[in-house]
Amino acid sequence: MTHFKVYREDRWPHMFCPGCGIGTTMSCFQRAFVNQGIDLDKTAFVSGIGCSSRVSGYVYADSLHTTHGRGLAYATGLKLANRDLDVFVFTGDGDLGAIGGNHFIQACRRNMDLFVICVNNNNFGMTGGQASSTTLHGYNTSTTPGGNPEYPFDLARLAAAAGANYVARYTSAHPKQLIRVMEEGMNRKGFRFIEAWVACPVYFGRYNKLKTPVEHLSWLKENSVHIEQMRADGKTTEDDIDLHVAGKITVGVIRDAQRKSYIESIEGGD
Amino acid sequence: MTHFKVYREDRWPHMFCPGCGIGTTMSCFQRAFVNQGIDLDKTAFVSGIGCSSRVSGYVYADSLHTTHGRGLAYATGLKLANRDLDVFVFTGDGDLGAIGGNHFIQACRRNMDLFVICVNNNNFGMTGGQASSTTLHGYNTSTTPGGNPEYPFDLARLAAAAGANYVARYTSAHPKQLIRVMEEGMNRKGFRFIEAWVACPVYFGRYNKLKTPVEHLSWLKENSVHIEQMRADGKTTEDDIDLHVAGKITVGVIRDAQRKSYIESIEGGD
Amino acid sequence: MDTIEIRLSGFGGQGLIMASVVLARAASLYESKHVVQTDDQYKREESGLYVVQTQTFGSGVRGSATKAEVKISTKEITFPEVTIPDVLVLMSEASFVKFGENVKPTSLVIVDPDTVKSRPGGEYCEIPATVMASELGNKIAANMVMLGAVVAMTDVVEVDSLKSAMKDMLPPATHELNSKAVDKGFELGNECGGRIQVDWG
Amino acid sequence: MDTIEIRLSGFGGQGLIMASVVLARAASLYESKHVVQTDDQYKREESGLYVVQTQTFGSGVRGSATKAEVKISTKEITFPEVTIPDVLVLMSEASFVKFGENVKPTSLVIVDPDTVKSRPGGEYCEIPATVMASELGNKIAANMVMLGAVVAMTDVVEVDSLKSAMKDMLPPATHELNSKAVDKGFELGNECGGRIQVDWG
Amino acid sequence: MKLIKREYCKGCQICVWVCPKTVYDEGTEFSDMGYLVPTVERYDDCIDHNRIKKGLKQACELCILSCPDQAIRDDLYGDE
Amino acid sequence: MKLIKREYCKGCQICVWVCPKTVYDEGTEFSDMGYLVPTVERYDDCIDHNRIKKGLKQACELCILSCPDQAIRDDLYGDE
Amino acid sequence: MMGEELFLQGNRAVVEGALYAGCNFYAGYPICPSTEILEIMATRMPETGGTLIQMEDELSSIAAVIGASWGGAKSMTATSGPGFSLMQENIGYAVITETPCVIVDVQRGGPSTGQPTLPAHGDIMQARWGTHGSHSIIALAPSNIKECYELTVEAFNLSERFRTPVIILSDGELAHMRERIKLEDIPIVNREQFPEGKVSFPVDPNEEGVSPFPTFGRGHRTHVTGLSHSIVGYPSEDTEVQGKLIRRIIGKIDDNKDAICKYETINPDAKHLIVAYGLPARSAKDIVQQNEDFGLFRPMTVWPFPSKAFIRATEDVESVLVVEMNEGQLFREIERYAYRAGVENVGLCSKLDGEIPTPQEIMESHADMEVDQ
Amino acid sequence: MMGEELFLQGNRAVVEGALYAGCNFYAGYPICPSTEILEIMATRMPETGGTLIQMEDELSSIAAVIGASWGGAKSMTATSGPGFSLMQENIGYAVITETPCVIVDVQRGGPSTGQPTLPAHGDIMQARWGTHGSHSIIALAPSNIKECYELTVEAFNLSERFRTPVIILSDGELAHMRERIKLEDIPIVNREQFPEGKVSFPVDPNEEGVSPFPTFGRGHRTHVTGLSHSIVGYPSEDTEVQGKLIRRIIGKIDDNKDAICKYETINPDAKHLIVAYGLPARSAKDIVQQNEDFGLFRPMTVWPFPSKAFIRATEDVESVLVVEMNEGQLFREIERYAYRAGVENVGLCSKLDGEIPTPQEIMESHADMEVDQ
Ligand SMILES: Cc1ncc(C[n+]2csc(CCOP(=O)(O)OP(=O)(O)O)c2C)c(N)n1
Ligand SMILES: Cc1ncc(C[n+]2csc(CCOP(=O)(O)OP(=O)(O)O)c2C)c(N)n1
Ligand code: SF4
Ligand code: SF4
Ligand code: SF4
Ligand code: SF4
Ligand code: SF4
Ligand code: SF4
Ligand SMILES: [Mg+2]
Ligand SMILES: [Mg+2]
Repeated sequence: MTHFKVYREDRWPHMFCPGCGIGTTMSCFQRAFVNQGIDLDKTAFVSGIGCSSRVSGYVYADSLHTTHGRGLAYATGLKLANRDLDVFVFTGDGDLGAIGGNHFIQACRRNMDLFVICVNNNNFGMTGGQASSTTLHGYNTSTTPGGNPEYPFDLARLAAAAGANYVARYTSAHPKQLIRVMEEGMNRKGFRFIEAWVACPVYFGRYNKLKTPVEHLSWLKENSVHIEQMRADGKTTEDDIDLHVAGKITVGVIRDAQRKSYIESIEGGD
Repeated sequence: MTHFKVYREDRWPHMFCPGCGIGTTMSCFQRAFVNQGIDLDKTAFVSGIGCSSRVSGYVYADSLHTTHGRGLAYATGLKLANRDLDVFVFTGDGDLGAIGGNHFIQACRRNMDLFVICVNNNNFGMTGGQASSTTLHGYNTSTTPGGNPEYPFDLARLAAAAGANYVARYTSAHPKQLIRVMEEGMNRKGFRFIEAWVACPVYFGRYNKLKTPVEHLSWLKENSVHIEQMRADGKTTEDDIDLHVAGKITVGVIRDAQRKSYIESIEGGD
Repeated sequence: MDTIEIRLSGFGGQGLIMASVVLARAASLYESKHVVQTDDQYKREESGLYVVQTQTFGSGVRGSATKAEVKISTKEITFPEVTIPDVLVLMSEASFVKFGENVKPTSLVIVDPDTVKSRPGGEYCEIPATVMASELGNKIAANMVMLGAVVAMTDVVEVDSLKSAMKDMLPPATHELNSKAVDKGFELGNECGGRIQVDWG
Repeated sequence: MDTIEIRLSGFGGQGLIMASVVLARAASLYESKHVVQTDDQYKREESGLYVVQTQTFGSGVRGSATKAEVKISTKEITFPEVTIPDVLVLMSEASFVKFGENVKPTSLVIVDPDTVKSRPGGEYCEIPATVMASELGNKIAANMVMLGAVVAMTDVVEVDSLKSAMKDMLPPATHELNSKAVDKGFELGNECGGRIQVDWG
Repeated sequence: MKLIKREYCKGCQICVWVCPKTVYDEGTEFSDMGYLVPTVERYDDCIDHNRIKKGLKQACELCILSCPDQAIRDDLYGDE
Repeated sequence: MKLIKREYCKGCQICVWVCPKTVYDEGTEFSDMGYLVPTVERYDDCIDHNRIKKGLKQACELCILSCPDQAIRDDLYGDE
Repeated sequence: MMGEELFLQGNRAVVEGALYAGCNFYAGYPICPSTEILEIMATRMPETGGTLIQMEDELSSIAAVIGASWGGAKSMTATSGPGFSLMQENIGYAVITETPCVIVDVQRGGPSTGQPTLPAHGDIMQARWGTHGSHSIIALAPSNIKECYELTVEAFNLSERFRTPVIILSDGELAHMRERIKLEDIPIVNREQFPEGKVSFPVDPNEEGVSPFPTFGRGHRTHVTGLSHSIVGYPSEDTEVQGKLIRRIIGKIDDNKDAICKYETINPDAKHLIVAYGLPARSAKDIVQQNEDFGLFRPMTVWPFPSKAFIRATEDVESVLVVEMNEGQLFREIERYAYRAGVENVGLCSKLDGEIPTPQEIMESHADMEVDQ
Repeated sequence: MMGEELFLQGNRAVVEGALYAGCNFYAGYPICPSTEILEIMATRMPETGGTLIQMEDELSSIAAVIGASWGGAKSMTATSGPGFSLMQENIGYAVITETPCVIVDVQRGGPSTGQPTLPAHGDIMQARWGTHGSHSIIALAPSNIKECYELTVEAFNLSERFRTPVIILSDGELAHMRERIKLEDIPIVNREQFPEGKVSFPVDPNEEGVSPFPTFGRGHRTHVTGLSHSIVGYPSEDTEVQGKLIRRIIGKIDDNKDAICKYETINPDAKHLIVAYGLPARSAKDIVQQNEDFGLFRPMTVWPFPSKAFIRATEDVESVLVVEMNEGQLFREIERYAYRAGVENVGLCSKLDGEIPTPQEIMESHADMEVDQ
């Protein structure tokens, strides 16, 4: 198996809980990475804080595990200082979508040359299962005992509206599709955003009757709709937002554009 | 004239430069406000930091001039602590779209019960004309001497993608339309977002050959396209983003939805 | 002995922090028969034992070694942590590695034989809490078995106090199972040789 | 007099900060003929006058009163700000209100009669800089007219130094206008009675 | 009559530009703040003036709404 | 043969659930970490096993890709 | 509820203290080891008719708390080091706008992400100096669960009385530790309200330097700004205005130390004085209870530091030993008073590893000091 | 360019110093009175082959600066109070990850938005203590334009040598004031690089406590984290690891004061010692140049405070007067050393209004002190 070409086996077993979808995302990522034949010595991994952000510490490459929410800003500096590096960012829905929301939309807007994977488990895993900006309306968490009164972000949609070049979403119940969009993203320029919805059985699952990894995964699978399907059904963009509210997960490639990347812009290419 | 029913005449003339579009936005706002017959004693105004954020200090009502970028967060606390107050937020493209970007999208997502006017002069006026997150691609500012390498946000589009109920945009060359959407917004619930593009002849104008207020206003007028026109031309949402890049300003009502407001959600109404 | 220091250790998910709170709560709120303590600093404490419950917690993620401690005394408790415990409960191999050696000759060491591979050099008791709990219906109640055993071997609180505290803390649906677990542990503890004597006056 | 303190004041947009920098730069970089100063602290200063230029700026927005100051000396300048100026230039009514009274009997006060309504109690000169500049083609050059006048009335720097410094600072397209403005100011200044004497040794 | 309050006007000339009836002229006199204040020259052409004379509500107001300095009012409107 | 590395497996049972050929069983023995490790029971049914035997590239791999703990490998793939 | 005995965790005791004090608005963002405060509030706030909102970060949490205070609420947030750092800018806003609010910093090992699960007292100086600009602050440090409750009530009271943010300095150990407390009656202070009706400004500050609070929505039409402002509330660029404002907001705290400062002294006549706060003070107490040669000075108010009481406590002592779970932060403050008071032997027992100094370790530090002499 | 004479603004001199030191990455966000640094950099960076990015705020500016440093750049940002407050969390990250970088704080009146157009020295303590957790820091305070240039070079040098963020404490007056400077040759220090090739960790710290820097992209496969970490770089929850790490990062600064601290002394034998830094030191100089009874101790390095030199400077002095444009921040640090050194009369001349204390004002404060005795 190719896992430990990419990951630090001296740190195994990793810290993630049984059935945690971060681990599945890691399996998919290493496969995409290896398939694309990227040189680990020419990459750097950056992350914020959260369970999902711990991935950087397991990759056998230069890696910067930064502060909560700021991963993209660190990554921006790193990438610009050494443009030969392929910079990958691992982040979570809290890290990216709550505290880090501004850096997220700004990096999308700049079309910064980064490859970003957001592991979206619909809650803050690391701190024990509080609501995040992607916790679905009405769902339970340790801070929304009466059900979440807020509406979730559609992170992928937001990335697209902010200007990211490549945006795709799948779940950890779709490992092959995840690998496919990861690889596709690796072949694009500018800001590439992969949103992976995953199981956090220990917290999100526990509060929402999806206690076992398998229950959680099944829920993810059953609630996913492909974007082409949505389009075929005549749903418009604005409906998407509300579908999300209803608990549906639009999967697929949300945006695939050719806007100049930040580095292309500053290097004055055309 | 009704201006000084709403504004503090003891502070006139105000601090804004000759021809500054913030002043025009204020004229329009007072008109909408007076037309709607809102009681000043039942309102509060909140703002961040920037020229546009100084408006709060001119309104003859309780007003909180806070820190750069945080106006919406302060307003959230204020509104929740006294739900009888109509809370209005004046902000700028830098205050809301640069440093305050996260609070902006989160307040939209929550559909927080706030009425927000963003005076977008495409730069940081207060600090002397630096690029902001809405400075158009290729345009000049004091920090982009070679032309802005970044792409701008379409703030209204972003608000819509994040979940705001009511979103409209006009320019200070459209005073009547501005008044109309302000009044419409006052009759909606949840997060109401009015983006007003305005002249900052002293800085944005100076750097971009729009030195006089009139040149700047003409530019705004000429570059505006109504959203219905865009739709009639078969432009999709994703094209909008790129149109924006090309320097076109989509004006009109961008979103008018009926999602439950935050307070409706927590008060458990239906 | 006017103070007893108890350390429960194992891995996350075994409910040892919960167990320590139940025990501490029992001692703190349900043992009012004991001498009333007054002194200048704490003059508002009117009754009962002095109790401090503490814990270390690993990073938010499950699986890491946990430690939960209870100090019970007839005197004001100043330094709140347990340094060398009078009673040490070991419920995972990792906890053995970390805490197993940190005892004094008089310490009572209790091992769950099915979750701990190694064995202490000195004297110890085996309480098969996990297996017993499984037999009672759910291994999650192993913590209560252990508590029952600790109480049997120390008299630190009454079994009734323990149960009352348990009922305060856990959902009603689990009361029966946990009560049984406590009783079972009490029984096992009584069968065990090792004993430690507290003196609540 | 081995030190001269000059204050230019008016409203934003008149280019007074720019003018103060031009004057200061002229004194600092183009007046090398003067005594070389050395002392322990600044021993690396090899030539020229000591010059400090300072300013207050209002909030980013135009229209508020501005003040720009230059201190020129043959000795190291410690305290950098002007307290009571030797030369005070007033170019707006607001600046008059704010700074007009803060002078000493020996101070040279220069007023632009078209932009300042009030008049100082003591002696003063009128230099119609704004009107003169308009006549020369653009009232924006009023600041250079004023500088010319100041130089004429103080000998603080050579007119050539002033022009060199001006050319360093301003776009080439404006050099001719500004040169003329300096000359005009110099002429007007010379016509004026008030004079102050510096002694650069 | 349209009145421009000299103490508030900053001479931006927006009123001159925006008026569909060229009611305003650029002006020739500087205010105390140093701004060139426009003058009301062709008030008879003013749309609102004519409407009010006819008992109609004002409908144009472009100058009043566009003025960034709240410097223009019309004493005919009576809403002072 | 599909191998489950006991030291890495956390007994989440995803492999059991995800395999279209029910190759795995839930297991009966707890690992040292206290997890129930699944067992490979019907390896002959494994899609990839059969493909590799036929000289084809593996095509399913759902278990390997889904395992959150990088605990499964197949020694037949030879990419160890 | 009065008189009731509860067995509570430190974080829970803080919540109960806040609710007792009248806290009806909470905004926060989860962070270990403060998270339970948010989680418990999420249940308790709706129960008590207040409002809780989980914000997107700590910047917005403190902002919402301040906004709510202007809406008339008694408001609070809790966080730990990284979040406390993020709050600093807006804590300064609360200072200059004189907004009552309470901030709980449950300290953990730092700097940066550091040791989220270990206690530390590394934010003592940050509490005092973390925001930019000249200012003063009130910060309280509980040593036990009872004080987690009582000092939270006190924090609200001080905050209301002095119109200023008040900080509670807890830590990861105290936050999770449990003890019994008995809920006692504590008088509650509410901010003085601006006179009713539309009053024209200014209303003069009282003799403590505090002006009545013009709660929004009552027709006062107040303008509040973080810019320097005159007594009318309008921004001003005048240097005199700035000097006066800053002197007053510093003075209302530093000149009222007698009213603000709480501390405990044991064995006042002892030869050796130990200074400790928070949990280490319990280890120190262990020593002084057993050995009359040692006395304890325990500031519960760490900012402003109870200097007068401390100087009194140093009379005739031979040595002062400061015990801290940091590199010696309050030590620096204490040192200057101790030297000024003429004590020549001032030592430090510093623990930086996330453990509470034991009585033994304190005694060892003391021994080292005497050797040093 | 060496030997050239330029007439520069303080902010411009900082830029030129940075470029001379090799700065090739700048990230920032505009804020008065630091904005010119960003604006000038926007022109100068492309000219010199470096990269400039205007970030969305100060949180991301400092983050990008630290990220760039790991990419091998010499990186810098500049800000003022409100932005400096926002940077605090991530400055702590630079401290614990030992990342070289330079932060310029052009101080203005505070707290909060305060007086954006007036100078102040209200962030002196914040520079030292603004981030949470136990740590140490280096901060330099220039007094003139020449030092704006030279101390910026020095800041980069110290930052590279000690792998630590270094802060320059300028202010709104110094930032905009202009003086002539002559560009002198100053030796440049570059961080020691991690041995080439894939080296297995750990590489021991040198005698100053600093390890070589494993720049990203050179095959070292380093993991960098703001969590407590062992010498291998991996996160650790071990208390011993935490204690060791923190003692080392504090020690490498506090134990190397001799190598770090710069200061100036005038009239060492005077009876009265004035301590001042930044612009007020120029007023003090005015006094000491004219009156031999007065001496000056001027720390250019305010953190770590040059305590040894200061204590030497207090020998035989009758009084120490600290002059500050704040409420007496460095005063607190100085007081403890002064008292310890046996000086009994320690006074403060504090200006809080945005004006620079004049020589007259300093003399008045001195006179007040003597009355107080
Ligand atoms: C400034 C700051 N605030 C809060 C925290 C505490 N914290 C750590 S991780 C986390 C949430 C992480 O959520 P997410 O990014 O979704 O990661 P997950 O653990 O769910 O994978 C929080 C709030 C922190 N470390 N820093
Ligand atoms: C934390 C912080 N950073 C930076 C600033 C400086 N600052 C004040 S206003 C402003 C930009 C305002 O831009 P915008 O909101 O567009 O307002 P405008 O002046 O253009 O109306 C900035 C960067 C500040 N006050 N606080
Ligand atoms: S808490 Fe949730 S996200 Fe974190 S490791 Fe466990 S399952 Fe995964
Ligand atoms: S700087 Fe621009 S935005 Fe600010 S007042 Fe002047 S014109 Fe208006
Ligand atoms: S109301 Fe209309 S027509 Fe009349 S003056 Fe104003 S802009 Fe002109
Ligand atoms: S629009 Fe208003 S401010 Fe501008 S010139 Fe006309 S009256 Fe004056
Ligand atoms: S490869 Fe596919 S068929 Fe084979 S064991 Fe894995 S999941 Fe089952
Ligand atoms: S999926 Fe992996 S970790 Fe889960 S049970 Fe199977 S082998 Fe074990
Ligand atoms: Mg998450
Ligand atoms: Mg703007």
